Amino acid sequence: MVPFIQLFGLYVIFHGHYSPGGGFQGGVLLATSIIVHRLCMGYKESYAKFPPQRAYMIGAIGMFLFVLTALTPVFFGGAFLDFSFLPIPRLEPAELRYYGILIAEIWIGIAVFGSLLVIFDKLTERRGG
Amino acid sequence: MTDITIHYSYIIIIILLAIGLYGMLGKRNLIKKCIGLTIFQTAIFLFFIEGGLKDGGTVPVIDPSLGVEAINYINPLPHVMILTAIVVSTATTGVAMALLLKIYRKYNSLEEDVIMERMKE
Amino acid sequence: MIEHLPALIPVSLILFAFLAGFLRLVNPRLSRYSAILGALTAFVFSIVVTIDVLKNGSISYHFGNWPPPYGIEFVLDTLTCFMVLVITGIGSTLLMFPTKPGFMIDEQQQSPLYTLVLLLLTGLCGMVLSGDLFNVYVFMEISSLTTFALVSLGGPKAAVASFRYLIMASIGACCYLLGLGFIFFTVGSVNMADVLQLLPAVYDSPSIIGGALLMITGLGLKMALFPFHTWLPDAHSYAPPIVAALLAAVQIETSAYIAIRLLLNVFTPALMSDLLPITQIIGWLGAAGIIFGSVMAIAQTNFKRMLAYSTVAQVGFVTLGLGLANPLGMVGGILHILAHALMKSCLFLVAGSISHHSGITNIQDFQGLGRRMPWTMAAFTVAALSMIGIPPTAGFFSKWYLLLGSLDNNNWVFLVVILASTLLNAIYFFRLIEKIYSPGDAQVEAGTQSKDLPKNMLVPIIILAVAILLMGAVSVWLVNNLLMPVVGGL
Amino acid sequence: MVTTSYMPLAAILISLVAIIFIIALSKKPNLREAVTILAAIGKLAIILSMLPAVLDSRYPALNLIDLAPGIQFALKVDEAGMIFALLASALWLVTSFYSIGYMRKLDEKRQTRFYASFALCLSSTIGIAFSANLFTFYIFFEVLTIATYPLVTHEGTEEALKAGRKYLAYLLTGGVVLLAAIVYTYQITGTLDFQAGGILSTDTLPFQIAILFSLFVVGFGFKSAIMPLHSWLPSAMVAPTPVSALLHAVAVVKAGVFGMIRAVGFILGPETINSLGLSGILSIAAGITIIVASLLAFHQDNLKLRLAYSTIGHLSYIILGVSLLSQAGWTGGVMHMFNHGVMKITLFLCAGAIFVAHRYTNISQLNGIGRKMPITMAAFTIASLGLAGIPPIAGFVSKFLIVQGTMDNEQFVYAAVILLSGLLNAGYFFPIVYRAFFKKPASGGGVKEAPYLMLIPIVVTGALSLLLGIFPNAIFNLYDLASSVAQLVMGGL
Repeated sequence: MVPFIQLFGLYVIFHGHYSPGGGFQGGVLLATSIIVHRLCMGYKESYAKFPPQRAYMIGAIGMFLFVLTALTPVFFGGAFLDFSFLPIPRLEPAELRYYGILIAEIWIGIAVFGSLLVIFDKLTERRGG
Repeated sequence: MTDITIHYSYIIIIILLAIGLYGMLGKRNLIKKCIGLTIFQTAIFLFFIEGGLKDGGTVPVIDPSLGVEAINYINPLPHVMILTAIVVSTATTGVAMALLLKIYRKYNSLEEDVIMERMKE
Repeated sequence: MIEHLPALIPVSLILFAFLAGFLRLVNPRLSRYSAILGALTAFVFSIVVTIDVLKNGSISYHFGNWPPPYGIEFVLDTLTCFMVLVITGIGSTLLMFPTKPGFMIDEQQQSPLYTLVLLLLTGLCGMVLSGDLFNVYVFMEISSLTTFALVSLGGPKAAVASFRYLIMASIGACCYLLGLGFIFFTVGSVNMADVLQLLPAVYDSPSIIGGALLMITGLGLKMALFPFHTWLPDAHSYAPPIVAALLAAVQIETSAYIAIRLLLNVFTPALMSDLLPITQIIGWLGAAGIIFGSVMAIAQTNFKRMLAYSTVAQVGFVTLGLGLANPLGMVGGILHILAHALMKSCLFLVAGSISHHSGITNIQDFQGLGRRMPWTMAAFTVAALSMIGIPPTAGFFSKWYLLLGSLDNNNWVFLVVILASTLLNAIYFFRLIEKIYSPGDAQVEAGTQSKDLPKNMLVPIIILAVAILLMGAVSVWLVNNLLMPVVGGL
Repeated sequence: MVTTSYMPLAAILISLVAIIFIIALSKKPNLREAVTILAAIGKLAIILSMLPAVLDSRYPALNLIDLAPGIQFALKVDEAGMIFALLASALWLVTSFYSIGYMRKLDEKRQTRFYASFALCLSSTIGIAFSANLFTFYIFFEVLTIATYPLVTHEGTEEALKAGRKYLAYLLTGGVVLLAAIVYTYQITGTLDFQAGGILSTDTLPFQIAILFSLFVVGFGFKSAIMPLHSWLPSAMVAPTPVSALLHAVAVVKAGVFGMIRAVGFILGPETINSLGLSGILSIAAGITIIVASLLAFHQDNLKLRLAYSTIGHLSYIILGVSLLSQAGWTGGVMHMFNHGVMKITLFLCAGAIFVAHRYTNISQLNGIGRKMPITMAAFTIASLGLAGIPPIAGFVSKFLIVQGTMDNEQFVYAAVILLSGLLNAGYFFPIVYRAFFKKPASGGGVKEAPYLMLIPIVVTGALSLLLGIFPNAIFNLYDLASSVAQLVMGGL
């Protein structure tokens, strides 16, 4: 059941612009897929498949890359989130914006996925601490 | 009183706000305070969504049949704002939960007055 | 590259926040330096932007090139530059204060302190820069979330205080959002400049007044204005010193700045005062806050709680300036933000170093500290004098403008309140100075030769103390170029 | 006519620089003392160098930076400022010699802090003398209050701390009231610069002038110890003698009176005050203070307390002279500021010498002290005669002028007050002199004077008060300065 949720999550991320959804919702769906996996499979096996440490990494990298992609147009003269100045040559501005936002959405999705998972793991930690 | 029915949604929002506020301030248990907070926030989101409604408008995604005039689409802007507000409220609840965890580990109780005495020593 | 600077200030902070986060896993020392570097780059950026704004007027920076009413917009006029300079400047000085983990915060493993601090600075810069009301809300939430986490670093007691702070601040933020909703649905746009034009046409409708009131109360909660200040003393006294300094100096003031920005740009005072005397109410609340805060501060025995209560009083000053709603009063209020930021951060750092150095937090046993920690106590005296408002220091100048402002309004009560607060501050600060420099018991005399703080703890404190002294001369330049053009229009 | 020169700034900075050296050399006492003396000589030299310029009214002035829109941190040396500066710097030189002897003899602890705050007080006093507008005046005024605090609480005993607390409470409230006055003047007139004859334009409403006048009088009243606001002065006597000598006879208290002169003469202006008859109130207050203070001085057994009350009395002399709004009254008042400073400091120095040599503090113990300390008691007698207004000594000159001032305006009541107080002064000083010379000393032993370092200053001040009595225009040609101040201010009337 888990892979299906993940697939649906990815679909939501990719078709965010003109259908309801987008980076944030997609990320939440992905996170829920892992959480569902955690709940039903128990911790030992689920941690093996998807250790919390990796979730933390994914969250951080996702956010970092999002900021970087948003920054790239700045180096090429555009405004902060203005993807029409992306370096890909042959596409005109409108399409460029489309792809730019798509890339940004992906990174947001991953970032949200990672961070929500971290929240869940932190709350359910076993050891005292 | 006639137009009370039109504004029924406002009344619900006000009730929710009252519940949320009471939950946050009235209740002793910290978890109940968090629940009160979330109710309060959702009430506000409802207000925003309700504000953007137009009777007869469809989902704000352009489909060729309906053409482009704004009249038959509901106003998308509040929805977008609420999207961010939801992100914020989840983050706040996340932080609140982490705090509660820490308090619970130290004072192993979530009743505010119990914690207060334990804090005294 | 220059015209992108407004966006780069918060973004550079975010980048360095992540950098500090990664480096923390590698080696703690590196993460501290990267944090300081981050804050300093932001500071340099803000200086460049200020020069740019001074030369050719205010910049408005559209995100993603969408024109204002739709896209998010950063508006930078001279007042914003003043605030950004204050935030990044104070932030970088405070970051220099070394908090070796486990040294002031009882966190066993590495505490993500630096990432959180940088994120807080991002939130604050965003709040100040953004010209869009909803954007202010988003950045406000970012900064308050990081504040909850930072306050809770100070151990279990701080966690309880931070939770109470969370509840109050979230109510505040939601009120702000609700008020925003009211305004948005009547006016149709959220951008500040837009709302300014659209408002007069429709300003007598109840929803506008309701919206404005809600937004002001929301901000009041955030900046611990008099009736809503209950969370402040616990939050500030349990938090670790560098956090308390940062909170008191910058976080509180930014929400006060947003209230000023609202009054100035969105609901012009003329509209406010005749419909619903919001400015008068705020002014009176501020005055009450001053008296209440100072009196409570006198009653405290714990040093940090005393400082927390005096913060409540100082916020009262800023709101008083706001309540006067005339150019001089406003300038006084804003100048007080800078003065208070300098003074309070220096005092909190001194408090932190005392509690670390000799474990004293209670005022009674401040005996003869002057002998043991001469330099720290010298800085403390400078900051204390400036809090009281003795001329050469910064505190005096903001009081000077506030006094002039209140006289322009022939508001004698405010005048008396400000003067009375000078005396009240004098009482609870001289009580300390007297103890510090009096020899008292012989043990202090003979026992300890003056081993002062390690170098890297002293540097930020001294910088702040010197800044307090210098601010007097600089204040005129600040007022004429940065504040007057914006505030003058009232 | 104003000439820009950096002299006034140099006069202020010289002692600030000295502070740094004093702190640096805290381990080596002799070097540290040398620095204080050098700074004192330097300051006196700078001020004297400006004297000729001021005499033919070429005032050296200097605008440093502007502190607020329309207000600069400006210095200007005029006659009144010159008199006060001369007084403060000359007596600082004398007292620094004296305090070296005093401190060494009683081996007080924390001497570095003592000298550093002493130098800071002096630089702020000179600052007060030379400030060109009320804003700069207020800055130095507050710095003076803060700088004198460590001196008052030098002993560190509980009693000293209580005195310090009282001292601060009074003077800070005074400062706050003064700030209200300054802000109000700025709001009414838009400028704070001192101009002889006052800056209040004629169209200011009478009630505004009344409020302003009362704020100024109360604000300065604290510092110049007018009757109801005086009680911090006697309690501050707990400080070591050099402190009470210089500060409470010269610097702090005179700053208050100097402020009063500035306010009455240069801000409110004689015409406006006279038009509302306010000067009457001020002179009544001064008259009452003179009488009551002299009466209180009668039954003070402690020598320093008696001197403190006599200081309160004599300060009101100056205020009375100023409030008479007549040419002679002003000259007398301003001159009395100088003469009283010189005479009172001699008395304080003698009191300190007696304390150092024999540990006597109360008058009852002074039987036959004249035989033991002939030189000190001789100077004491000269100074007390002067204070009582006996001809050959300085006090007489200024008292005579003030009486003449009262005659000009036909206020005979005040003439009677001054003459009566002359008698009262005699009343509480002569018993001491009589007891010193004509009573048999309780314990035997030959002549036992205070150390030389303390004796020379006493002799110098005694001689100075005598000299000024005979030719008032002697070294500092005091008379010309005072009369030109009076001429300037009272020009209109």
